[in-house]
Amino acid sequence: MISNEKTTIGAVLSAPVRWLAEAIDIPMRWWQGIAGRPGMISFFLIPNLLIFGMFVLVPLFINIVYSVTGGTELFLSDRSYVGGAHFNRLLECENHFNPNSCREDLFWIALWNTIKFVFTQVSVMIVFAVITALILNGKIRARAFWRAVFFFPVLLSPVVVGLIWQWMLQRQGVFNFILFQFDAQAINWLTERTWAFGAAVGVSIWAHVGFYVLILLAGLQAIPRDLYEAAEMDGTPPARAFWRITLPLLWPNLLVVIVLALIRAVQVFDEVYVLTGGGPGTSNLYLTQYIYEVGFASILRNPGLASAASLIMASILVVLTLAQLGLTRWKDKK
Amino acid sequence: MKAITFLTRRRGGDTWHWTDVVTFAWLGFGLIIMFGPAIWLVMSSFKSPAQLAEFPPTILPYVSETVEVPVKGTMKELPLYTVTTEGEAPRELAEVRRVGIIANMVDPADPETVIKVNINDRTPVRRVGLALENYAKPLRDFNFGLYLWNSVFVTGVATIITLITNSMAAFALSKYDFRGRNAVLLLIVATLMIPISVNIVPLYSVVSSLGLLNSLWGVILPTVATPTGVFLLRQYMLTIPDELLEAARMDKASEWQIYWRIILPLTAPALAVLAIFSVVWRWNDFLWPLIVLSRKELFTLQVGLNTFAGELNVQWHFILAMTVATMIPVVLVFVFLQRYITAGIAGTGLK
Amino acid sequence: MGRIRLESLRKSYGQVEVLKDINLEIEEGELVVFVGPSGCGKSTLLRQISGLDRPTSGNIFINENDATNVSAADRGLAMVFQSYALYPHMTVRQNLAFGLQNAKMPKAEMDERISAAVEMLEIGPLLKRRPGQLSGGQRQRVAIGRAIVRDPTAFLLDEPLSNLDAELRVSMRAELSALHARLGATMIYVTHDQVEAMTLADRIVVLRAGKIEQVAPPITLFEKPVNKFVAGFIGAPNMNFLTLDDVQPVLGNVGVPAGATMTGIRPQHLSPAETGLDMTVTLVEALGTETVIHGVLGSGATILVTVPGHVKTSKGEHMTLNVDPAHLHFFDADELRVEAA
Amino acid sequence: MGRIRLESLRKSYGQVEVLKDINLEIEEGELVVFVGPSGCGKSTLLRQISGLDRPTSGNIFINENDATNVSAADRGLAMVFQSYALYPHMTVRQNLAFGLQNAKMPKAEMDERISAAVEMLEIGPLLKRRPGQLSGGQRQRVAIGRAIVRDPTAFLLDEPLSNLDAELRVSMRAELSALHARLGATMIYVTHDQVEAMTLADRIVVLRAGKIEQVAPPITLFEKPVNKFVAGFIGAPNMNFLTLDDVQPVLGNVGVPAGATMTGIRPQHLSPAETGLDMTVTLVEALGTETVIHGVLGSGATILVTVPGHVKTSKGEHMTLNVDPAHLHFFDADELRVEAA
Amino acid sequence: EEVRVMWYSDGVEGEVMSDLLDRFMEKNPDIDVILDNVAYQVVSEQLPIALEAGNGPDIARVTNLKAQSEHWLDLTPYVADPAYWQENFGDKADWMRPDGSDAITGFMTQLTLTGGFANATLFEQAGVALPGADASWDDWVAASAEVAKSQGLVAAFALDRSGHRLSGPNVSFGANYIAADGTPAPIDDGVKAFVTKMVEWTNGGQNYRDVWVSAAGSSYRAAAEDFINAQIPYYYSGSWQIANLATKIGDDFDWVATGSPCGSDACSGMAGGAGLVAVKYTKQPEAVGRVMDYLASEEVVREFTERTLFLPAHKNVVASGGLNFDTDSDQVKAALSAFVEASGNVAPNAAALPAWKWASAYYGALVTRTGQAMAGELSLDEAFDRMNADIAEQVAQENQ
Ligand SMILES: Nc1ncnc2c1ncn2[C@@H]1O[C@H](COP(=O)(O)OP(=O)(O)OP(=O)(O)O)[C@@H](O)[C@H]1O
Ligand SMILES: Nc1ncnc2c1ncn2[C@@H]1O[C@H](COP(=O)(O)OP(=O)(O)OP(=O)(O)O)[C@@H](O)[C@H]1O
Ligand SMILES: [Mg+2]
Ligand SMILES: [Mg+2]
Repeated sequence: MISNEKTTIGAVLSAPVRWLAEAIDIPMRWWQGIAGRPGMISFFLIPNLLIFGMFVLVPLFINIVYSVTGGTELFLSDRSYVGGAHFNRLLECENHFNPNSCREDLFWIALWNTIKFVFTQVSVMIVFAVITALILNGKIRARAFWRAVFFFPVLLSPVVVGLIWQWMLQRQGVFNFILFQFDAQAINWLTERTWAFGAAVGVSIWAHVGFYVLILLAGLQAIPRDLYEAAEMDGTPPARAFWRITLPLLWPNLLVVIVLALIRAVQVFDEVYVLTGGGPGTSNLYLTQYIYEVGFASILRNPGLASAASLIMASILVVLTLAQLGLTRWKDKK
Repeated sequence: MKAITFLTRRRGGDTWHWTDVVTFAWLGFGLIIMFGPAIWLVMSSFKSPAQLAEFPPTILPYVSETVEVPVKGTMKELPLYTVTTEGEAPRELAEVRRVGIIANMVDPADPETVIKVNINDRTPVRRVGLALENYAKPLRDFNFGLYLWNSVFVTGVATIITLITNSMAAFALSKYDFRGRNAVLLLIVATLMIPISVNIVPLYSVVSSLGLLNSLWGVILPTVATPTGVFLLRQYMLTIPDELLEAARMDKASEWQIYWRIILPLTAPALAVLAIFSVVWRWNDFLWPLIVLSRKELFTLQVGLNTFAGELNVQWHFILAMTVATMIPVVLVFVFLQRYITAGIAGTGLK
Repeated sequence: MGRIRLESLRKSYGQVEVLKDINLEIEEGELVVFVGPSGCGKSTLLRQISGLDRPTSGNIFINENDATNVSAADRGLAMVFQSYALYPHMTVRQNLAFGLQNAKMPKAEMDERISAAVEMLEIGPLLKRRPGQLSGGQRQRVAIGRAIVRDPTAFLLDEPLSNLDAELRVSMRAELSALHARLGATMIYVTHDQVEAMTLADRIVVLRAGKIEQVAPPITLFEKPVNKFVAGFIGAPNMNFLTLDDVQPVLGNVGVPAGATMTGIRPQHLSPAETGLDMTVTLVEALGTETVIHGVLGSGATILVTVPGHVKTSKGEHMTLNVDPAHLHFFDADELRVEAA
Repeated sequence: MGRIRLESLRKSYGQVEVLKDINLEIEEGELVVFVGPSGCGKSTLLRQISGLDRPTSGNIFINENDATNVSAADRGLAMVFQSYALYPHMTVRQNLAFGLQNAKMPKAEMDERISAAVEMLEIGPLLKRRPGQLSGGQRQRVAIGRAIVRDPTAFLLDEPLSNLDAELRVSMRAELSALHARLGATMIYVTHDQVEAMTLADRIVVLRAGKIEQVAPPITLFEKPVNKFVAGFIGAPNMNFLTLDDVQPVLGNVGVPAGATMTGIRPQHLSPAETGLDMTVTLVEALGTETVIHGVLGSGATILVTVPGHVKTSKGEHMTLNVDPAHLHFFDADELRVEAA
Repeated sequence: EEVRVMWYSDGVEGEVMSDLLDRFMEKNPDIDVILDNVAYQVVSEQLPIALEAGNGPDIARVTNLKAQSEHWLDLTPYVADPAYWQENFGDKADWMRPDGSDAITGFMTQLTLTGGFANATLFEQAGVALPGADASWDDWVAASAEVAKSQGLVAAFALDRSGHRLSGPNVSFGANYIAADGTPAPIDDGVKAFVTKMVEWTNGGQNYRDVWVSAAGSSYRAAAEDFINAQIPYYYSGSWQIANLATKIGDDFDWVATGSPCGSDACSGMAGGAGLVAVKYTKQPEAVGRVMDYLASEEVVREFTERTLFLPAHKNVVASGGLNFDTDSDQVKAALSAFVEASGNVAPNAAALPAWKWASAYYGALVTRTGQAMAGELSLDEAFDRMNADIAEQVAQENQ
């Protein structure tokens, strides 16, 4: 429960804000009187949608235009129409399951790598995040400290994350040092395919899980306590209380976590790039790196191709998310 | 030990419930894996460039011990080494110079006699010490105050706008039924999918045509409409009982007041989460400000910090030090805001 | 505001038709009590009137203006929710003040109103607490307080006293009654408590399964229930329903009206006597001031008798009961009331 | 399980001391009712017994074992929450089944238990609904159902019938009573309803402000309340408290015990008579079977009278009341009972 | 007037530059030169976008000079003495202007040359003699392998993961990237020879796997840290590492710059460097001209070179010699002169590359595919095919 002391500090700090909000209420009431509730709906939506439209939708639209035009020019008018050429180039394959048979072999390698990465990373991370959130939500002392512990990596920039873990995983890093203490064979974490993939998954979980833990923590707080009390009276073992009470009631927030985790996993890039550079070989080459290299890093940029690739990637995501949301709706209906 | 008893408390009173074991194991694991690197980071930020490059790395920062020894009449600072040659007790000698694999060393007590030592027989004498220069130099040369202000401005304004616009939109999308609601929602979620890096070029042209290049607003505005925030808040608001809104309507509250007096306070945990995220994101934002801001008086800390990354060389010692320094404000913000992620209360007003 | 008229109001939740063709007129300043079995639609009806829900069909007139589509806030009613719906993040004081602040009431008047309500509800020491820190009854009182501070022209009260102890309930009832008298506000009151219904109501509306069974002043309802349902529902313990055969011994000189197939006798109207119905006692409940005796007649029909004071009898004993024929109710095959000839 | 013993139990929420030194022993199979004013600590006491809360000090023994630190799940009790605490995401059926599934009960037995409970609670048509789609009373019935399907050895019921209509309440009360008899389970029952308390309880515990005032069987409580508070709290309407002077006219041949400063007379024990107290009627409440008459004595003291049936009197009329001296209660200056000589 | 200079730093050159500009502003109070220190990433990734949009600073320090040459300003009308520029910077002017133009767009702030470094102490400890001046790649790898073996090191040598680094040796083995018409030539035997060797060395454990194998695409990876830690006895990188090695190695071991080992045809390294160019979109070209004149003046170039330990690109500064590098380390001085000397060995095919528009495309393909071949994902033949295909796609795209 929020303590009184904090309320007073908050009250002092928020006094001007409150005054402002009260002042806003006067025109708002007037507006509500004229426009009714539908008018208020648009009022609440418009600021966000304006900014959103300007800085998300318009660029998205430009992006679509990019994907069907060629050249390195920035202005749409300078770009020549190439139709589906970029898409053809990306999709041209003898066998879509064998990247080597594709014209853009790297795109397909990246695509399959991404799919593999997403499934591994998202599933492991969500389990990890849920467990951590449950534990942090439990009766533990120094809760703020523990939250900070798990949230800390989120504060780091991807470059630093990559750097730290490179240090730990490199040939003579801490991990091998520990293995050495146990007389075990050193492992080339970053130069052997399986290990490097595991490392990439692990590091990206490390870097992001705090983010999801926090969302889940907030979600857990929204579950009325008395339900747990009822469950306890019903003799519910903790595990079952989790499956039958916590999970269903956490669902709206868990959905946020799943969708965001999915999206971010598909967009995996920075820290893995710093950590492994996409290697060994191409085993950690993911779509965003591919797009980044095509669109930016290579000196002869090809924004059109990058846009086409990103649109393909986005459509995969949209399908995945729609499936997710469909699932929820079905659940809601039930 | 005190700290341990403080940090530990068990579920079943004096007995160990299995959940206690899991909890402790998990927290311990978290402490090492999640937090261990933080310690390394802080320690490393105090290491000299040479020590940073060193294999195998040490946890603590060290500096080499030196002594003042008269060499050919003048006093010189010489590095100290521990020398262990076979059959002799280890001794501390100062190295005058090294030629190939042989080092010419002297006993500081007897600087006249030169002793030749194989370099494999000596190890430097080091003590824990901080390379404060890593911090001092950038803070001195680098317009830290200005960058800090720019960062604070960008972060603060962007966070406030994000919280307000996103919560308003989330309110509309969660508590009203209207036609097109699902379409808007879908659009928002769908646009989450486009990777930022791809949208950057088009976004650049939009911002450029709005004349927002080299303006902090050009950094702020494109980031505040995050679909993430809307989605996060909306899902959280779904868990607030509608009956409270109804009560407020009976109390003659306007829709704005329902938003402001009922929804916002009850969404506090999610708002706190979003505020933390927004602060962390905006504070650490790098790619986008880098593009919009090319004038140093507008640089944010992250952009400024990045100037230590050259083409061929990255000056990690400065980057690490400045990473630690720039992290402090966000850590404080986190510590301040995380307390709002407590005790959800929405349900307790109902029978 | 004041006059409320409901015209063929219907409300369905999906397949479930909860309100079926409700027609009702409530006069300005009247105190109407809704009673009916659990789940019969009382709260739903209240929600339609309040404007929180829109009826599936039918109209609501307030002061002869069609208010069917007017929003809740604009109808200017105050409501006590069955589930309280207190603002969990506000203190008790803030909960009470919220509605007044919305009306931009001057601080002084606000304070005055709040302290009046607080005194009436005996929640003075709780003002700084939040709902989560209150007991059930305290929450309910805050919910009432939130409605009354606003001095609205009409109140909608959904079982406002259900979680209060008898003593408090009596005093609250009196306070509400006084409030009603003072403000002249229309009040619609849902309760399960017979005493509340009988003492407070100008008229009682008896609902069953989404339909109105009878609307009448309390005593009329008690003395002339239009059908077996209302007869059974009003009065505690329930009326005894017996076949004409069962009551033959006491019918003696009463003319059974034509069409009557069943009689109803309230437990309080039966009293031990020399002659009458012969009952075997099955259970004795001593309530202090009165005793409820459960028994069976020879025919196997169960019967309840309430006698004042503490009666010394016990299971298995026999009692002979008589009834004043004036207190006999008759019902026909359709369970409708038939007036005694 | 069965025997429950509370030893100097205390509970504070921060500064607020809610329970103060509670000592109580409950026998196996006993049905104990907790009554007391709103906010006196009934629910809190129940929570301590259930194990959902830990007392600030003191011990709880269950079957002579110290259970103070045993978790709620391990105490094996069933509870009906005042706030219901139904699982909002489960259907009614799932709500009922949840506890049984926890116990890994075979499906057949589970179905059987659920249908028994469903029948008793009359919630058959609601099984597929979620709590959000139920009326207040229906929710409460589901909450009861959730407790009873489990056949626990002890029940904790926090105002389980408060939102039910009179008819249902009577039948539910009978069902609970039957259940108690059948299972022999200990029951702790919180209620505000006098009738419930009187009819159900083996013993009633009267709480005031976190302290136990009296523990006694209902009739004892009614007839020999240990102090003015208990006397006033038990019985509806409240007992009339009058000074000795006020009741002088009816004291006639009764010896006033030494130390007594005040008498108490229940409204039901006053009856119109030729001689006695002279009262001016201020309000008449007709409840159908009985009439409550409010009045003032010459001294200005207010007084309540309950008379059976429908009495024709009205405001301003005078009545003369008498009382059987056996029904007079005496209290001393400390408000403690003084036995009539 | 305000002149904006976008500048990135690998070491101390930002500070030196800032000093020099301060002096300029003292003398020219009417011009306010602002040095915007940025990350290299800004120059490599963000600047191109800005340039495409017609934005940008007035002056920028850039490495990708040729491909973006259409955006550079022709300074000829704005500099005091175009002849001075032609004279001293003329030989590199083609690196930063469109083919066939004779514009003055800027000058090289520094020259770099790829080349090797050997850990002399390790060699000494292993009792292996340092290969001589015209030792071949095979000699160096063999000698280093011996050292590595005797000292228990992880690998014999490392070569930065970069197409630019790979190209010197390629040319040494006879590679020619440029077809007669100036478009990219197909991968030839010279490239194949050295790439094949590299792949073999990688599989054989001589080449340090972690650099090439543990990255994908055209990512850049350097092995300097491993060399600094005496993990590899031989390291092929470039002149820009000198200052870095000097500070980080300190007194831990002796190291020498070796120039480039020889292939079948030559012993060539690759030249390169960063240029300071004026941007066409500036609003005050006169002021820009004055700033550029100042920075390109002989004494400024000399001071800059001495203080940054860079190789100078100013003809007269090179010719007159006598550079007094700002270091007291003999190793550094020796290394610097080794590179100056090696610059004479740059083969013509290598020398042509910095001024060749398609060089980057070629480098990218080389790195990506060689990396894959080393990781065993592609056979050598497949890798060469893919290189050709990649380059062809780039050319096709450009012609769209
Ligand atoms: N979390 C809390 N913090 C502070 N005081 C509390 C808290 N919970 C309950 N109380 C107080 O403790 C007292 C006892 O509460 P409890 O719920 O036991 O009352 P109760 O007897 O059940 O009343 P009711 O009949 O109204 O339900 C009340 O005065 C209440 O305000
Ligand atoms: N959202 C809903 N969906 C389906 N049925 C509903 C919904 N809400 C209420 N009902 C049903 O409508 C009927 C009337 O409910 P209402 O709450 O009006 O009853 P009530 O008369 O207030 O009962 P109580 O005295 O128990 O509070 C009930 O049978 C209930 O189950
Ligand atoms: Mg209801
Ligand atoms: Mg309670």
